[in-house]
Amino acid sequence: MTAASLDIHAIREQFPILSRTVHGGKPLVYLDTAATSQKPRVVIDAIDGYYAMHNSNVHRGAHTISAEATTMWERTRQTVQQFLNATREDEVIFTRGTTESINLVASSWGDQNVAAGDEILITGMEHHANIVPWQMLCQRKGATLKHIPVLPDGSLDMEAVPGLLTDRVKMFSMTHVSNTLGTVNDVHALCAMARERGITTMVDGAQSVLHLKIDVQEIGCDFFAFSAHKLYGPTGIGCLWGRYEILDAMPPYQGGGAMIKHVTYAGTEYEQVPIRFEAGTPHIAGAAGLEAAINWFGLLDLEALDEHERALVERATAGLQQIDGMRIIGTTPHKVGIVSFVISGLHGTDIGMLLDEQGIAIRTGHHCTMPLLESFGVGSTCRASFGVYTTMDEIDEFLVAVNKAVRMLR
Amino acid sequence: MTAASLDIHAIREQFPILSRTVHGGKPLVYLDTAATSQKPRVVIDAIDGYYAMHNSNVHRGAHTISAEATTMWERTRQTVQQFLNATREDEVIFTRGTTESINLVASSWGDQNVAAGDEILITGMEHHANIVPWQMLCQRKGATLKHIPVLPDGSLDMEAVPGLLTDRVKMFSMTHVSNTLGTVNDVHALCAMARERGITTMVDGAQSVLHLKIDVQEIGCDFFAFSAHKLYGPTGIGCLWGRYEILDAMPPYQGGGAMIKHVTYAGTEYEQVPIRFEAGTPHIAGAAGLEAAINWFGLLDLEALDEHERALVERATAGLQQIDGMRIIGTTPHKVGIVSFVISGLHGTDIGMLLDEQGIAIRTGHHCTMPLLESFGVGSTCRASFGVYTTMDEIDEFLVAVNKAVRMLR
Amino acid sequence: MNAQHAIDLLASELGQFEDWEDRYAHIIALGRTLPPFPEEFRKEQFLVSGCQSQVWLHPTFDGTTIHFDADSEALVVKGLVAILMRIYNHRTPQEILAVPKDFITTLGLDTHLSQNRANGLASMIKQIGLYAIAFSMRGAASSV
Amino acid sequence: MNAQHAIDLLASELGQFEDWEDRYAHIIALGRTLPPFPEEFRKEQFLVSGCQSQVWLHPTFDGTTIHFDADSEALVVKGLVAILMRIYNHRTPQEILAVPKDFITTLGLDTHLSQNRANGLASMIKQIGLYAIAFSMRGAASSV
Ligand SMILES: Cc1ncc(COP(=O)(O)O)c(C=O)c1O
Ligand SMILES: Cc1ncc(COP(=O)(O)O)c(C=O)c1O
Repeated sequence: MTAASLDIHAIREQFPILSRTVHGGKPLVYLDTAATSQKPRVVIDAIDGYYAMHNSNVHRGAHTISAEATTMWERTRQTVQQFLNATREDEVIFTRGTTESINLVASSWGDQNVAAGDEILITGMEHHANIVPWQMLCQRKGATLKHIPVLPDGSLDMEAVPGLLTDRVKMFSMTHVSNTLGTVNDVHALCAMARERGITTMVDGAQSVLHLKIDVQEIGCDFFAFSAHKLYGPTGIGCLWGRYEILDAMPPYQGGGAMIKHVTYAGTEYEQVPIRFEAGTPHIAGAAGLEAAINWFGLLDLEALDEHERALVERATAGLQQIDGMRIIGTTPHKVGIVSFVISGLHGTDIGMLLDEQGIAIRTGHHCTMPLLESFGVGSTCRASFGVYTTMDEIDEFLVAVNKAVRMLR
Repeated sequence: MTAASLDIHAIREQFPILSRTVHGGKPLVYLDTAATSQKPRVVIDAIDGYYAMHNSNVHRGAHTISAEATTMWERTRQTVQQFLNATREDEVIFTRGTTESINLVASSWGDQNVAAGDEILITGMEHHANIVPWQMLCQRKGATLKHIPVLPDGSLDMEAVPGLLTDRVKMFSMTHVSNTLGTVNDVHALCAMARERGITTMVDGAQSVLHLKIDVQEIGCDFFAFSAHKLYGPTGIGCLWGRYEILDAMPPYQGGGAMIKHVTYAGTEYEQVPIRFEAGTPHIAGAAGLEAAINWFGLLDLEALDEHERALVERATAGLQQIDGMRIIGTTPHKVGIVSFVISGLHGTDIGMLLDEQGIAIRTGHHCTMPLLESFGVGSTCRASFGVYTTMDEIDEFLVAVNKAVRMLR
Repeated sequence: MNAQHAIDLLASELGQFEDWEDRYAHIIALGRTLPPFPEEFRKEQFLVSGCQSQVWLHPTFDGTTIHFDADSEALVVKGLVAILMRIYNHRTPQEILAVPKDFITTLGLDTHLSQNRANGLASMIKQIGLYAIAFSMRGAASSV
Repeated sequence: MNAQHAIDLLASELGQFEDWEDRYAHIIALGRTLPPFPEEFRKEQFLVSGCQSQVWLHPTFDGTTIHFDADSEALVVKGLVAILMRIYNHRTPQEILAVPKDFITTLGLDTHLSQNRANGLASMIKQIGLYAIAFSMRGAASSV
């Protein structure tokens, strides 16, 4: 029973924002966790505590608070290593988030390893963050971007994969979970197919880290990216994990302080991995918050959470389907707490605005997945997405609100 | 009189970290502001308040808290615009900090505008952040990096400038204030010389924003970069300002969400400036902190601060010069609150450790300016750097502590 | 009726509703009063940029006042467009540029008119202003 | 004397000082007891990487124990190097790898031995461990 192992009421109390109201007293029902998750007190306090008591630049100083900040920074690296079950802590690189992690690989690894005539493979359900950097790489190099088609239920066309994994494919980059559909991809199987053919793989974990247990060794990928802000952590920090040998062979991405061993006007010798990829003063307070977020998240019973999310999705889906002209986009059973829908004849913006007026925050639009939506023949969807704090009651309120909006618009 | 217009005691009370102690009860004397400044309560609270009450992703949602976050984000852009006295708010791009701002220009502008045989000019007192990105660009393009020599007093050899501003120079990037010497460069005059010759200019403002009134129109540069964390603001956020026409002609830097107008597999249409350069979820909480920092800093009397800093530098310099074998690196009168020194026969690391033991945090090392230090024939210096919270008493404690360290080491 | 008068009228019109449903029903109804958008203007260049829901805006200048045609596919947005039209349509460029922006708060439209690209009404107001500047410089009657 | 015994001795030695000055004077004095570093080893490859103050470390393996030569130009760092030598020098690779890291706290050296590239003692401990692993795999007497 989820109620026993996941005390949602107690969890909610840890999130200050969940007690606020909007539009003159309507309690906030936050169903936009896929865009960014809310933050528990312990994460906010970790950031506050860092600034109030330990703030200092890292790596560069011998004084006490600099040593404290550096210790925290490197301890967070270990925390991430354990969170991803990576073998080495120096395989963890701090970035601004998933987007920067993918750009780093597309630029640093891509410029070195991709040439004219090569192919990059992605899936048909990628976020723009996992499309545009590869497109930019392909343009620079004269390479081609291909994608695995998506089936009508929102799952990948697995039968098309072997044919697409040609000799020319140098990189196969795939989302773990679709931010629009909620679909969970079998990244283990996909990476295995690529590995057999000697193809480098990257997994976009932006939407999976907050729902699934992550194990990069088990997945068998070469790169894995995520953002702290989707994992109940702070904005402005995320991670790139990569296999040591691959990272070690990569040239730096940005140049500046910390990432160098020795600088002369004649030339520069770069630092080892991961410092080589962390130019400049990093988001130190972000690491304090990320550490707190991972530790906090680690206390949750992920199985109970999964069960709870499934129940939320089922209830929401069943309720929505009562509405005339309702179309759920993404109906594969293997999905996380995300429900996308369109209602024929009605515009998503209208629904979003009328829900907001009732205190309910959902997202409407293309969710940075234009090509995916095009394959479903729609330009936008309404998306309700759930987190550890989402309750059954909120789903019911959401359904009442959608029905009211539909009545007003028809 | 500084005491009247700058109540340092009242200012100090706003900085929680200044009440802490190190090494068993020794009050922290923080003389490492050039590495990163401490944060006033109002900045910490702005970040806390954002996460606790308004956290949401920006730009993408129609719901209330998303609108609140977006409004704050764009309001911070206006705040930065006013802070820099820029003419347009869309000339302000949010980055991770100075390092990323310079990398963005070196990559996006540089790849487009620099070709084999061209030259990039910098000064001989640059931070690695303003050397390495240009070096990487020169390597990609077959261009050459040149620099203006530094005179023995730590000022630029202005007479060498005209000869170095050849027809081949495409970009002249200069630090406003040296982080190692404290020297303030006449960026207005330098930019004017470059502009006459049609050369694009960039000013690294990392060390100037916390000491001088900034006016990019008056300076006459084309790009200006700074980091929030040196301006009493949060880590992980900074800005690039650029002239609209120049930014408008630049290709994107990173690819991903937000920076696109339309994405298809065939190709992508990019957004206008500045969104084009802000791919992915940005450091939203950082903007809340930066806004608070600029507003807080704006209340200070900069003239009184300048006077106070001069007095601190004078006292520190005079006191240090009493020590046998003392050499101050950077002795031009036109400098901010930074004092670098070496003591003959003694190693900086030893001095740093013995000062730390006495509660005094200075920085020892190359300060990410290896080529500059080489021109002074040293590998590292001890650097004491001051902020709005630094008191005369702290300077005296610092001097006592240096003397004690020297006695112990000789 | 000048712009301020139009705003005052809108304020009392929208202020009469006790609950949000009636208010929105009225906004949606206002959208239905918008004259049909001429199909020949439904071109890429008249799409207000930066809106998630498509908003169309076409200006015609008779040498004195600007006439706008405007439309949106979303009903609430269309109602908000109608509100903007009551404030800005058929006015001289000078009148348009003189409209104080605090009507957004007066009418309780902050959420919708914030710096938010989702419904893009802020972009629409900006675009109206840009047209006003352009026409005030050209002077003579023209369209685009 | 095994490593633990060396640590215990160091703990009481360093623990006897009431104030930090005497403690540091003692650490500096310990540095002066380090045997001179053979100049032929003062090569780039024996510089411990990631230290701001230069720290030199050269190992020689006699088939049973590792003999280290070590040095630093900074006096306090040299004293800390001397402390590490008392713990790690002339031991078998197995003994070296078995030294519990909590001696750092026991000896009150946290600030200096944190993950901090400024004085690089953490890097030195890491490098000592890497040599121990390398020699334990090779077995026979060797140097590098
Ligand atoms: C002059 C100068 N430029 C650039 C930088 C780099 O700034 P950041 O590390 O915040 O990117 C610094 C600070 O370290 C600096 O002092
Ligand atoms: C699947 C997926 N990939 C990538 C991203 C980009 O993450 P971020 O914006 O944090 O860089 C997101 C989130 O927007 C996402 O959902």
